[in-house]
Amino acid sequence: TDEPSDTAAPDETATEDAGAGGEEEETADGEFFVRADFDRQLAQRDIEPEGDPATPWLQAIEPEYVDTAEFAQDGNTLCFSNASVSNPWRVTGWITMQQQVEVLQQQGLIGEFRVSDAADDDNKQISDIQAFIDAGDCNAIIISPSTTATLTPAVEAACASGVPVIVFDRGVNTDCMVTFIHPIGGYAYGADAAEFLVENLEPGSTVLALRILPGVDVLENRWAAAQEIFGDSELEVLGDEFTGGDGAEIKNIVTQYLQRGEVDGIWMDAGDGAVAAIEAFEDTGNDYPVMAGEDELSFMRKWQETGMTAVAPVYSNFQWRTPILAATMIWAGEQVPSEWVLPQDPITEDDRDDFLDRNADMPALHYAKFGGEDLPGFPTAWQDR
Amino acid sequence: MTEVASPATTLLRMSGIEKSFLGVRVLHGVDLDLRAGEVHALIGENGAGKSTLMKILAGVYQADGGTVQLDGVDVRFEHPLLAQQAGVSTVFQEFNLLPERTVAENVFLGREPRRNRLVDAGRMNAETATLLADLGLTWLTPETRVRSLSVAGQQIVEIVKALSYDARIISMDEPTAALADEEVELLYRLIVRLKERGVAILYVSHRLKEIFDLSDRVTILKDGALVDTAATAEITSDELVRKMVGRPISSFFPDKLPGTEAGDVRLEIQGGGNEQLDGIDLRVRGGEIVALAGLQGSGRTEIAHALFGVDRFTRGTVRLDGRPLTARTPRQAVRAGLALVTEDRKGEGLVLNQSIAANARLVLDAVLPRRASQSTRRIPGILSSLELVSQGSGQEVRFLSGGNQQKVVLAKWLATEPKVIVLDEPTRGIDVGAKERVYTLMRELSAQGVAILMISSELPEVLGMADRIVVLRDGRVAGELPGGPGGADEESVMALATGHDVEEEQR
Amino acid sequence: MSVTTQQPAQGPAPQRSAGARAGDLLARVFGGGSATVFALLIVVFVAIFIVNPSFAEPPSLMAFLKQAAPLMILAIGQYFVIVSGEFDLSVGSLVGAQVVIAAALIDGEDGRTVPVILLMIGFGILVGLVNGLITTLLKVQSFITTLGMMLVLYGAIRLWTGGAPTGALSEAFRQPGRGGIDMSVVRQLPWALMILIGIALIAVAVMRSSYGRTLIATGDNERAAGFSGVRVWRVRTLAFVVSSVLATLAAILIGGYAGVTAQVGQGLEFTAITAVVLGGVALGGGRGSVVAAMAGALTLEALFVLFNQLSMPSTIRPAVQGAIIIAAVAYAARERARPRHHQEVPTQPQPNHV
Amino acid sequence: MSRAVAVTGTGKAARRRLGATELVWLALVGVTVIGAILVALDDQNLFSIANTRDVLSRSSLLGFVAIGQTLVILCRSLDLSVGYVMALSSLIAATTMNGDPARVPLAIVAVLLVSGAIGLCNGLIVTVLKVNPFIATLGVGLIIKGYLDTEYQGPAGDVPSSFQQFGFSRIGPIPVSTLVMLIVAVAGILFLRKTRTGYHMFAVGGSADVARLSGIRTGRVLVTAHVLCSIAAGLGGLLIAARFGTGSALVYNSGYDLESIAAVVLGGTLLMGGRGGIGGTIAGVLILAVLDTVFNILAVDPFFKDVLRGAIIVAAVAIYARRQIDRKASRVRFGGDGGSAPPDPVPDSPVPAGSTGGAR
Ligand SMILES: Nc1ncnc2c1ncn2[C@@H]1O[C@H](COP(=O)(O)OP(=O)(O)OP(=O)(O)O)[C@@H](O)[C@H]1O
Ligand SMILES: Nc1ncnc2c1ncn2[C@@H]1O[C@H](COP(=O)(O)OP(=O)(O)OP(=O)(O)O)[C@@H](O)[C@H]1O
Ligand SMILES: [Mg+2]
Ligand SMILES: [Mg+2]
Repeated sequence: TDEPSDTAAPDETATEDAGAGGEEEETADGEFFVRADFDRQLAQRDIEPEGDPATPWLQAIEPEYVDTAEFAQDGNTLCFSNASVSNPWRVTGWITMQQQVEVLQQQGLIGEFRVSDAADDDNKQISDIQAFIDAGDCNAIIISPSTTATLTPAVEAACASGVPVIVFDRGVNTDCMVTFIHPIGGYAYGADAAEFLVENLEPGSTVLALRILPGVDVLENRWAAAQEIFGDSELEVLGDEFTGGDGAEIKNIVTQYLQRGEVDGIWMDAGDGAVAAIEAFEDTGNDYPVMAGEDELSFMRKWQETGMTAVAPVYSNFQWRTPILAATMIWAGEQVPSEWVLPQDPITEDDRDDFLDRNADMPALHYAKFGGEDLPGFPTAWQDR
Repeated sequence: MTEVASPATTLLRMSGIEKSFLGVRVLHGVDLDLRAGEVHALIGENGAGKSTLMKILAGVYQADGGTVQLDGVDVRFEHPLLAQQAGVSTVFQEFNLLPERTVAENVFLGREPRRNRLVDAGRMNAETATLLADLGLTWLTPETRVRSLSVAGQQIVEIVKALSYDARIISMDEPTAALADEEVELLYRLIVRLKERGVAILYVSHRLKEIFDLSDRVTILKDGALVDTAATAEITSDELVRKMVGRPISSFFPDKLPGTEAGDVRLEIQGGGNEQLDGIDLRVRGGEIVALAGLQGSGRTEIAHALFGVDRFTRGTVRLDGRPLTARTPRQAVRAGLALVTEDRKGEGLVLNQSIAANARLVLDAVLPRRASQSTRRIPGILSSLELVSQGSGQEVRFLSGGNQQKVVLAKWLATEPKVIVLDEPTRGIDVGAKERVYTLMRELSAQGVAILMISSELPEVLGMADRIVVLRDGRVAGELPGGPGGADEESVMALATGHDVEEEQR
Repeated sequence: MSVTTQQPAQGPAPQRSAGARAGDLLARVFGGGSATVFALLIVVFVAIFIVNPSFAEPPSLMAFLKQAAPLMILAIGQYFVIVSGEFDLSVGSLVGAQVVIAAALIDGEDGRTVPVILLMIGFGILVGLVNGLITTLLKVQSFITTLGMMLVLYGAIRLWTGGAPTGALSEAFRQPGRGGIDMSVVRQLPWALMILIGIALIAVAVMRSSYGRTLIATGDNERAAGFSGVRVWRVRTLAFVVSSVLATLAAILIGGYAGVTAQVGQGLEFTAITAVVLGGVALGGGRGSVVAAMAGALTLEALFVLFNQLSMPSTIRPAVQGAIIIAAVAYAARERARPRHHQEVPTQPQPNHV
Repeated sequence: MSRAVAVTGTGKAARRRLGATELVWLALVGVTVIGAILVALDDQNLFSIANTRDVLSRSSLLGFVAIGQTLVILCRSLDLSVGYVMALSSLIAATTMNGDPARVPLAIVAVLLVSGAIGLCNGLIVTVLKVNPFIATLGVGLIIKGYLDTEYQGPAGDVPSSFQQFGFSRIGPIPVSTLVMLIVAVAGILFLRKTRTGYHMFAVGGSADVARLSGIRTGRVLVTAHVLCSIAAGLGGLLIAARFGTGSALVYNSGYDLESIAAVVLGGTLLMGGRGGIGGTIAGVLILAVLDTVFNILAVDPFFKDVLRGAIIVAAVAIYARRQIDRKASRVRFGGDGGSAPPDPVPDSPVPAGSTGGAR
């Protein structure tokens, strides 16, 4: 993967300057804007991660290693409580994870791989975790929490049972787990997108923000960061709309905004349905906007096809491999970072075509930085899922 | 509890009662008074306003004008509960029971006995049992689910429920409409007991015989206005009918039309049987009216249903115009030329929220859609020949009175030009005028060669209209009697129906 | 009054003037609780035009109708089921499933478009048949049948595609939902609109046919319908099939309009039912017109546009939507308490009896 | 066959068969046995302490909601706002407690009041404004959603660990939350069987007209049912707060509205009201929980779970319906069309076509 984009650097300083003043204004109740986290994440984008760039899922930014000797063991039953596989990003990651498990099972490093899926229901996930604890034969529990705050007590209970706990993707409000694996985070994602728009749009241009759902913390972070950055820019935010990630809804909303006036830029908190947004411009005969989508292939292909000005922020899908590898490392008593921050570099026009080539045979709702090219199941496992 | 009042005490006085529904005046200043210990009959044609008056008394509707006095004190019942608390209870024209609940739960609905604020089911059952025993209804148990009772059984529960209120006034809206003579007897006995207790009874019925058997005074309504209140003993049935209808009815059952003669056998059942029926042999010729008589639950309706494909004959054969007929659905029966006017008008006969026109053409639409458009042209003619009173063919059927609803049902079937028509209780709950219209229609159909099978619980009707009477008992043919003048009399029909000598049974 | 002077009120109907009949028709379409929706529709449109006069320009209106077409088609299908006394909660899932099926089977190849569309329609018919037969023959309340179908479709389709849609839609597939005939004034006359008009005309004709009448009769009183020779199971099953087939057509339009996304179709069943009820069609069956159901759908879509044009914060929109729907349905309920014939025909002389 | 039967009807009662509730519990036993066999084939034990606990703890949350839902469905209404009420309640609970154990009682009172008030709104909209409950509660749900989305951008509040015990601690194999749920269920059963209002709920659901003519204030009864239903959902919200340690708006996305209705119907309560009860509902909830646990143990694909659950719910209700037809009471003529359209559309009377003849 490439270096942290140089586009990020200049804006960052601008943000810091005006930050303190804009804070209250921009994020009304401030619940999802923690300046320290925002600043840290923006800074992390420029830090060279440790480890081999060829295996970004094993890289780590500013790792603080913890000793795991106490968890070293021969048992190799791995338990995974998944929030859900209800969107393409999670589906892609889940396939990658399974492929990774298969490799390690063949090497004898992992025995049984037990999974429960909570279908996005926090309460169900709490029960799922409880069931793993009660079963008593998990040698490690991986948790991908469906919501940060709500899963905290359950994760604490899992830690208390003495089993090594690995949390990835969304976090929890505790540090009892052995390692918490995640890409840089929502602020960085939202900022990558917002900074690109600020940079590529004339002052005074209009931006429409398309969001999936309210109340999902990772998504709220993305938007909070974007608000922070837009607030310091000369761009006019026309509105922020919830779309449920449904293409038809997105197209309706964008069309309606275009009926009211110009839309010069589109900021999205996730790339689902980005193509529908672009088509709204085509169908109403408007010029393409400057657009921030995601490394989802349908968007990237459309981007390439139309040659529009765009960026694909990335919420690194390859993170789904890391917890599996971390579990085997912990069983082996190897050190792991207590907070394992994975790199999260947006795809720009420069490396877009490269990623598209590498994923040429992949389906539309696949993620370019899924990081499974070296796994034996590649490419068929991701193609005919 | 109730103080035994002297017969002269006026318990209730309704005066100048006015009621309009959506701008249509249905009661014009009606006066009515009830004395303790009397049975006061309320009669009038369909739509005359009897039920409306009764519902005002029951607190279901509020009068637009006029006063109600109970014991000389003005009262106004804003809710049925208040009427009940004042000692006025009502058996409504429509069934008012919960099929999924037990007899006791239904009887005490709304005022379940409590102990320590909790419902005392034991006491409720015990009190119901006492009540039932008091009335000699020992075969009914309080814990029985109402759903499992026959129609008559349900009606009895209704009456028991009304009695259980310790009411001083009980109004009954056509309580016998669903009852056969035997059960009517039972009701008579109940009413006599109530009278003895000093209860005032307001009694609505279309059966003149009951009026004369039971009532002390009679109030006649016509088109929502009071015509007269008279002592029953001082009025003849002719007078009554004239006041009610506004004209004399010379002969209640019309004569056969000239040229009516029995033709070939159109409908024939041989050895028909199923779970409820056995060995049914029945023949109806074109131009003939055959009546099926019998007690409640003797299987009359079951025969109609089996013929019509609602249920089935599992044994025996059915022929229509000589061709075997095995209707597995009503649709097949209709196609073969059969029509069934069901006994339950609202539940089985009409789609109440639809217009008169939509109801009248429903069978055509459902079964003969290809013929529908041309056949529907006849419908206006049929409706007007039935003298339907309505506000236009677009009127929703639920706003019609019972008699007019029945006419719509008849029109629906006549539009299909049936070869055989089965009429199950065709005059149940309709007034004399409408009844006469139905009888005339039957004669007209006979004259056209239609075979008519009539099921009826009203013996005069059976005797007056039928050419032959087939009496059922326990799902079998108990015997056949000739109808018409000089034919069977009520006693002989009852004897066959019950399997007893009637005189013996009654006295 | 004697029999001879009796004027059966049936008489007037056939001789009524054309004007009276037109009034009758209007009353039938707009009356009976449906008037509310047309009034609301007008209010919402006027509000939109005031807020944003450019919305009244033909191209904008065409774009709006293109957006609204799928929901209106769904509402027509849902109307058939609701008026027969049932519910169809499976249409949202079915729309989602059909789009996913289309993408997976077409996989971007134009040549497969027609066969796949035929297959989808076949699948729609199958789903409708299963819904209908389980409801009518096995006597499972349709709320539960279609709730089960919703779960089954949701799960099965994701099981098949591994959780997220695969493949891609062809250009040809996308035409009906996205394209149209280019024209001067309106810029583009959308295919979707023409399809909608076609379906609406057919639906109105069907509701006036024998089938439509028996359908409403079944919804009103299935027992009486059965005694009148209506094959209740068949009539209802057909209604479910209509609903599923129209959901399939809506899926073709939605897929065409916006392409494949994982969330497509979600929650559409509730929107469609709301639309139908907003149109004054009674849940429970036997009442309401298909035109009013479509108007309900159009009103909902217009309401969404109005919210947007007013720049109402998007989080608060559900609240406003909920309040408006409750108010409209409550208002219509009051209207319905008045029987419509009293509005049609001025009070006649007191009904006479024989 | 005999006419004694026709008049008295007692014969029918004598050969009364298994009640609906017993049947549901039998179904639960059946599902459990089949589940246990499948689990045993996988070399595990469904009845192990861990798995039993799992079943029980999975049943508590849905249990609360379904108990309330039973009451409204018995009254021939339904409540699609329960998910939103739960979400709102969890937030009110967590933000009121705000980490302070002393504020727990206050929070509980606040939740009960607010959820009760929402139930009151639901009930009044249905009874006074005469809006079909489907639309009324969907609308109220949307209004709450609007409030939640605007007011909360994510989990909020902090539940003190003492109250979290409600969500996590156990007495023997029984989670406290399940125990509380069962206590509420028993209270509900007593309420239905022992109080007048409970009796009247059956009446209102069986026929609102009959109930009114019997002097029951039907509006009040229906409103009571809605209030109790929302309060039960509020209890569910409290449990959520205890389990999450915070309040969460997103609970409304978890589909508890439809799932609770499914559980109630699975529990043998007639969707059109008038018959059923909480006992059956609890069995319905347990069936769903057992399925969940079994699917989890067998690592069934989450999407296949949906397929199976959909199919099982429909199959179960088809079996109940089968019995309904057998018990066909052919010509009972209940109630006129009093003009008050039944809120729930599903007609009960058997179709007089085709199969009915053979069913006798
Ligand atoms: N709820 C109502 N809304 C509108 N009109 C009504 C209503 N109830 C009764 N009517 C009308 O009021 C008139 C009187 O009806 P009512 O039921 O009192 O007659 P009835 O004497 O009991 O007739 P029947 O012998 O058929 O039972 C009829 O014309 C009827 O159509
Ligand atoms: N409501 C009912 N529930 C169950 N069985 C019934 C019911 N009504 C009638 N039956 C049964 O059907 C059989 C035939 O009754 P059927 O109704 O055909 O007789 P009927 O003479 O027509 O009486 P009715 O006057 O009630 O119509 C009887 O044996 C009776 O047990
Ligand atoms: Mg009457
Ligand atoms: Mg009969």
